[in-house]
Amino acid sequence: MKYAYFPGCSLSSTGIEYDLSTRETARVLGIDLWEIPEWNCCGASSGHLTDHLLSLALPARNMAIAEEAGLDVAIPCAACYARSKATELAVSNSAEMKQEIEEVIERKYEGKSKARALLDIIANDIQSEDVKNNVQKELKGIKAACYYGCLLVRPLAVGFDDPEDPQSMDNLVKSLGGETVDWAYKTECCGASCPTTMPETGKKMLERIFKSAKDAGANCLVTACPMCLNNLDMRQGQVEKAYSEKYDMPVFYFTELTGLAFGVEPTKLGLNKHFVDAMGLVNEVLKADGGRETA
Amino acid sequence: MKRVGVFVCHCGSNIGGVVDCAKVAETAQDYPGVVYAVDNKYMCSEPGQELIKKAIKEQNLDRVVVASCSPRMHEPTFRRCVESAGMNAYFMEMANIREHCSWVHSAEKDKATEKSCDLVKMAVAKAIMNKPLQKATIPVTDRALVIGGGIAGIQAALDLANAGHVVDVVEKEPSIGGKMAQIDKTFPTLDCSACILTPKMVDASSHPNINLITYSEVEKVDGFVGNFDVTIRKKARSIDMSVCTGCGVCMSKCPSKVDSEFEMNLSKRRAIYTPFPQAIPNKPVIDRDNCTYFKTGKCGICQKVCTLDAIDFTQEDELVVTRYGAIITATGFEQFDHSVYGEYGYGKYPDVITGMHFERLINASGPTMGKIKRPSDGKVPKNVVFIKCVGSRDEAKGKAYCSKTCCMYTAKHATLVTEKIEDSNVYIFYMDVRTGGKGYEEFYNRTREKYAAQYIRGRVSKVFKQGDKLIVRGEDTLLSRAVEIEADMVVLATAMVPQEDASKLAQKIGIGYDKDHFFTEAHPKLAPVETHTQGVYLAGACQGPKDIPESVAQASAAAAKVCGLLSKSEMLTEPIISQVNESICVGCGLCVPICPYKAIDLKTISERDHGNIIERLVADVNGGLCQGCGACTVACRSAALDLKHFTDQQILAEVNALCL
Amino acid sequence: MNNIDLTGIRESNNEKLQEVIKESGGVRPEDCYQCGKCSAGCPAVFGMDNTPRQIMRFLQLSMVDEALKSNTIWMCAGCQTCTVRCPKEVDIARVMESLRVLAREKGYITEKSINLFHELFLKSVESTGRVYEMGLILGANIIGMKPLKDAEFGLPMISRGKLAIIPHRIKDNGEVKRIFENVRKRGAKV
Amino acid sequence: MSVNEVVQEKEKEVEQNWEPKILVFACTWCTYAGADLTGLSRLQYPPNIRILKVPCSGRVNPQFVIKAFQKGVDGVLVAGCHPGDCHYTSGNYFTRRRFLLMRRLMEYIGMEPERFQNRWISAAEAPKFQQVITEMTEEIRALGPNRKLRDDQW
Ligand SMILES: Cc1cc2nc3c(=O)[nH]c(=O)nc-3n(C[C@H](O)[C@H](O)[C@H](O)COP(=O)(O)OP(=O)(O)OC[C@H]3O[C@@H](n4cnc5c(N)ncnc54)[C@H](O)[C@@H]3O)c2cc1C
Ligand SMILES: Cc1cc2nc3c(=O)[nH]c(=O)nc-3n(C[C@H](O)[C@H](O)[C@H](O)COP(=O)(O)OP(=O)(O)OC[C@H]3O[C@@H](n4cnc5c(N)ncnc54)[C@H](O)[C@@H]3O)c2cc1C
Ligand code: SF4
Ligand code: SF4
Ligand code: SF4
Ligand code: SF4
Ligand code: SF4
Ligand code: SF4
Ligand code: SF4
Ligand code: SF4
Repeated sequence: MKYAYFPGCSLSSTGIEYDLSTRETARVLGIDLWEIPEWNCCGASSGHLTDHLLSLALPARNMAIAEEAGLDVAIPCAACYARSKATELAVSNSAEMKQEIEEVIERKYEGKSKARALLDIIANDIQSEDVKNNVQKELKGIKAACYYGCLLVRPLAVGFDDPEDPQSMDNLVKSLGGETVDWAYKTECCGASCPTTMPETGKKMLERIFKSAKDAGANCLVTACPMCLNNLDMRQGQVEKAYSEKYDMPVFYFTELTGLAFGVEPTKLGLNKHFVDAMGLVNEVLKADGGRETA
Repeated sequence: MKRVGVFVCHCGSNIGGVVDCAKVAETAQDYPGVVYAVDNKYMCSEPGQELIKKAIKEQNLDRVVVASCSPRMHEPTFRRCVESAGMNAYFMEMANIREHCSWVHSAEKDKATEKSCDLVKMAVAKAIMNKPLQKATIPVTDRALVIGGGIAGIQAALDLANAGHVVDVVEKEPSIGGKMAQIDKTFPTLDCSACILTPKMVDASSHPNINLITYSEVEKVDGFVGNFDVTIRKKARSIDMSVCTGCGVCMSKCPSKVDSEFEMNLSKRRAIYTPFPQAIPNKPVIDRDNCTYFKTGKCGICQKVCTLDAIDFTQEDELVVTRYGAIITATGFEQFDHSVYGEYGYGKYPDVITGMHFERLINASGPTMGKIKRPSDGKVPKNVVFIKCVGSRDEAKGKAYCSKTCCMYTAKHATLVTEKIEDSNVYIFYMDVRTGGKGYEEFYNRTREKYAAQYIRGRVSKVFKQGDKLIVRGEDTLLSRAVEIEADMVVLATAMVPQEDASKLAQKIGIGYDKDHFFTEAHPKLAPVETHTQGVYLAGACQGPKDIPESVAQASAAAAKVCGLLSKSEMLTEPIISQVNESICVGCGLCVPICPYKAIDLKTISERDHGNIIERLVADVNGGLCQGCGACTVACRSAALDLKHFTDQQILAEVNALCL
Repeated sequence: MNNIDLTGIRESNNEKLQEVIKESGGVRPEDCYQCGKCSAGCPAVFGMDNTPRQIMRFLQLSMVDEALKSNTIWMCAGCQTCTVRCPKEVDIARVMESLRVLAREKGYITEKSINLFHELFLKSVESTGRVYEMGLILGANIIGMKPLKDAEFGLPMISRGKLAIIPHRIKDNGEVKRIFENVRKRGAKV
Repeated sequence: MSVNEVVQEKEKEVEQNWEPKILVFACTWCTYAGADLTGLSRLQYPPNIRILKVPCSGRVNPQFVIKAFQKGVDGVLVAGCHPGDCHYTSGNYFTRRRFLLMRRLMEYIGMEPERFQNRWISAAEAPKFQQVITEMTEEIRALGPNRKLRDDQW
């Protein structure tokens, strides 16, 4: 199984753990990731919020390079995925759009190379049996609130799962031996760049997510998006302060959990890089299995 | 050569004041075939008609053209007139020189006269080509079929039976009663549904003219108005109806329990059951899919306990064919399946229920004995949220139309919550409140004023569980603020949709249905209970969302129409129908889908061809169904179809006459 | 509160409205029946001065300037919840997007900091091919005259190896710059 | 004067007195009734039309129209119930489809497609009937006599 890999800007900085754990997970599962050489930023929400054509053209260059290599593109970041998918669909649905985009990027792109969400590949393409067979440490003690955010499954044409009650990530966590909770904020927006630009609004949006997850009995959140993780992880303390409430809710990338279950060293996955301490829960999981303790 | 007589009418000065009628008559003398032409003050008057009759005899006429007013006015008059002189009625043609000439060209007398001449010439040309046609008679079977035994079907059957006609009611469930049997109280008066429905059910079952054929379905419909041959499948009941007394012992002993459809799965029934205690007929059926005996061959307890030996596991479905003069479809509706609403929990939250669940919850004989308890934990809810227009008025997930009854039944439910639960709060999310009907607006206002229901204008965006509460989030569009309610129970006013198999039934009967699969009426205003298929009528919610008063009114209207049809032993059929020239029909079938009345079928004929018998397909027009529109004639590339009285030849003769 | 004079409002604003409709790919404001489902589900509605439904209402009444001047269009996070749930299949997220584009063109930027963030973001993409997050955070705060906002995260980020101090630059022979140029040639204001 | 000249003279005379002749196929239920109402309301229109009653506009075979043109009619109008109001449910949908094909055919053979028109006129639309007839008469008058098909035939 070989994919062109588009990590996106976040994964080389704020989302470094996502990149690390993605590569580890792919290695175990035998997925060959070929990083698109000299890929450019997809423009994420800023392009999309600013100019329609630009928002399609930026991802198109990356997709074009992948198409030259004859590969579909695996994309971990939900925002990058949504933008790239939108480009793929725009090009395949309209010959006019295809031409305009090709003129703008000065390359050929026919929509043959498909944008694929990494979660979709790992949770849905790979048989859960194959995943289970690679599990070395069952994730006993993980009670995850799987948080899909808004971009991964919306709108319907882009999403690969149900927009109101998606299950891909839940099923994946379950095949790793963890538990998941049924909760209501799975696909509610985390505020995207809102917490940076409009902190008060942003905090309120986050507060509801933490509260709902906690009330549902979760002890951690799992995401597939660096923007979501940053908001949920980095700002959790701020929100706790503002609402005088303790959540203590480590936030994982789903790839960190696969990596962990596949027996990868936690530091190799970047699990020590989180703002809300994740190692406590990680160690509990490892211990529960009678495994070793890591610092 | 035909002998045509032309009669030009002055209509007092109506025509004569503009058109030079004498000149028209004189000109007509020269038209091919015309042997006699006169003008007269009033053709439709006694003397005018006498003039025609006399001329027919004296001039030995075999065609008559009357140039006068519109045929929409006096065609029947002149047809009768020539008929009484022994001529075939269809040998008479009219030229409309009043509405289409003198009245619209009053200032241009010469031109009007010239035009009148042309119109007469066209009519003469057509008349010469006319063929004698006879109105045929077909026998009418004095027996009606009602499909569906809800309130609409019951009402129609009672009206027909009281008028002296024999009626069969086919109901697919083990009992008649329909949705009204499930409803607790009825708006706008809040009288108890059972109190007004069950007497009607009993009347229907005891009426000597009514046969209830329950647990049965229509399999096939052949024939046409007056003579429908209907095949009915009587599903095996596994009970000998002639022996069973309905004592109910079997039902109490049956060990196999399943969800009760009648109780909206809120309680259980047995595998041998009647849907509800007042069922009619009050004799059980065995639900074979859930009976242990039918699944494993073991059990048979019911058979053992039945002292009358009424249980018969060997019964088989029975097909009966009966002839009916008319059919009323009254198959009603179903509730929209709201599990497509992910944002309302995909139908997974037990405390998010539909209006019909709610009816069962407040019904004194329902699963909770009329105490409103929420399904998840049996707690009495304090905050109840109603969401209207679920599935209705929602093009993205449901149906574009308004279901018409839910505004009213939601108001009803709100009053009942407030009456039954002390300190309860009712919130109703609505987009519009539609209360067209006598006493309806007053009812709604009482709900707000006296029962203090909170009406919130907005569509709910999401319902989700938080602990044991359901959080309902919507916008109060009048305040432009998002609002949230912590509800104990949420009731969805789900859309009324036709029965799942409605389109299939429509195809069997040969009636139309709209894109939502409601049956289509012949005309939305002036023929609301008729269908395009003569002899088939509609009643109740199968034609579109309707409440009980409307369903009953429509049922009585349909019954009146059927009475009109069945009151005579024969009916006349219009002879202006399409005909197939079998010798040139190639059996391509292009005409078949064109006919809006499904009057054309292909049939096989045998022919002698050089001494061999060969079989081939040809089109066959059913005279009972054809309405004479002529659409098929144009579709036929072989020109094998023609419309009587408006044949290609006749129309071309008119065209030629105009031009030469 | 002032009265709104609706007389002739359609005629005088028709051109602007057509622009919005064109920019949003042919959305029809009259399809909206003002049910509010979009607004109730919108995660950002708390910070908006008008609900998304009211934006649609402005458009229905051809009050395009009111829509363009509302902070709603800047608060919108583009999450599409509204679009997915709208019973009338109105693509509101797309409407928001196109209103932002038009508002920038017309210089109606009610939420300067949000706009600024997006501008800096794209500037970074244009000059380096990728996003330089450190610069983005600092830049947004400094130019936005809130130098200390979010500063608390700066050091911990760097220490966790999550923020590069020096921007990453791709070797694309100016391809990305040309994408921006080509888009500008087609009338984009970026 | 030669025979030829006589014929030409005669034709000129005919040309000068030429009045458009328009054949109207009207469906019984809507347009024919609408024309009756125009009369009942005494609304005046040019006397150039001749109405031929058919049960439904769907009965009109394009062959009739071609024949009419061949025989020298200058314009043909097919009129029936509004879409959705057809007495026979769907007849006028067929009419509409055939009408489009017919126009294309006419363009193909080089005839002004305006000579053939198709309108929906209900039983209540007397003013519309009046207007349609008045306008069509003027249009055909402006086009002049129909020669194409007629001449082709001779
Ligand atoms: C929650 C709720 C509350 C309501 N409350 C009120 C109220 O208070 N007042 C009021 O006026 N109206 C009320 N209504 C509306 C009322 O239920 C309908 O107007 C009424 O039931 C319509 O009657 P019907 O006979 O047309 O259809 P139905 O009641 O649906 O009866 C149709 C019958 O046909 C049978 N059938 C279906 N298909 C076939 C087939 N193929 N062959 C044989 N039989 C078939 C069905 O089994 C059923 O018995 C309410 C509706 C709902 C959903
Ligand atoms: C502005 C307006 C627009 C409408 N538009 C529509 C529409 O688009 N579609 C629609 O479906 N409906 C429409 N309606 C409703 C429609 O007009 C009525 O449904 C319909 O006319 C009712 O018919 P009727 O025969 O019951 O009553 P009427 O039409 O009122 O007929 C009653 C007749 O009885 C006569 N009469 C009264 N008293 C006596 C007496 N004591 N003795 C003898 N004769 C008497 C009256 O003179 C009259 O001729 C509209 C109504 C209005 C007001
Ligand atoms: S089948 Fe027998 S036991 Fe059952 S109700 Fe009928 S008579 Fe009674
Ligand atoms: S045989 Fe079937 S119906 Fe009879 S008692 Fe047993 S399970 Fe019930
Ligand atoms: S009757 Fe009322 S609740 Fe029902 S669909 Fe119509 S408007 Fe909505
Ligand atoms: S009174 Fe007339 S206008 Fe008012 S709500 Fe009722 S139907 Fe509509
Ligand atoms: S004339 Fe009309 S109704 Fe009769 S068979 Fe032909 S298409 Fe059907
Ligand atoms: S009547 Fe004409 S169209 Fe119909 S099957 Fe025969 S040849 Fe075909
Ligand atoms: S959800 Fe759709 S119809 Fe409802 S207010 Fe929003 S845009 Fe309008
Ligand atoms: S796309 Fe914008 S307006 Fe729509 S729900 Fe998301 S944040 Fe709100």
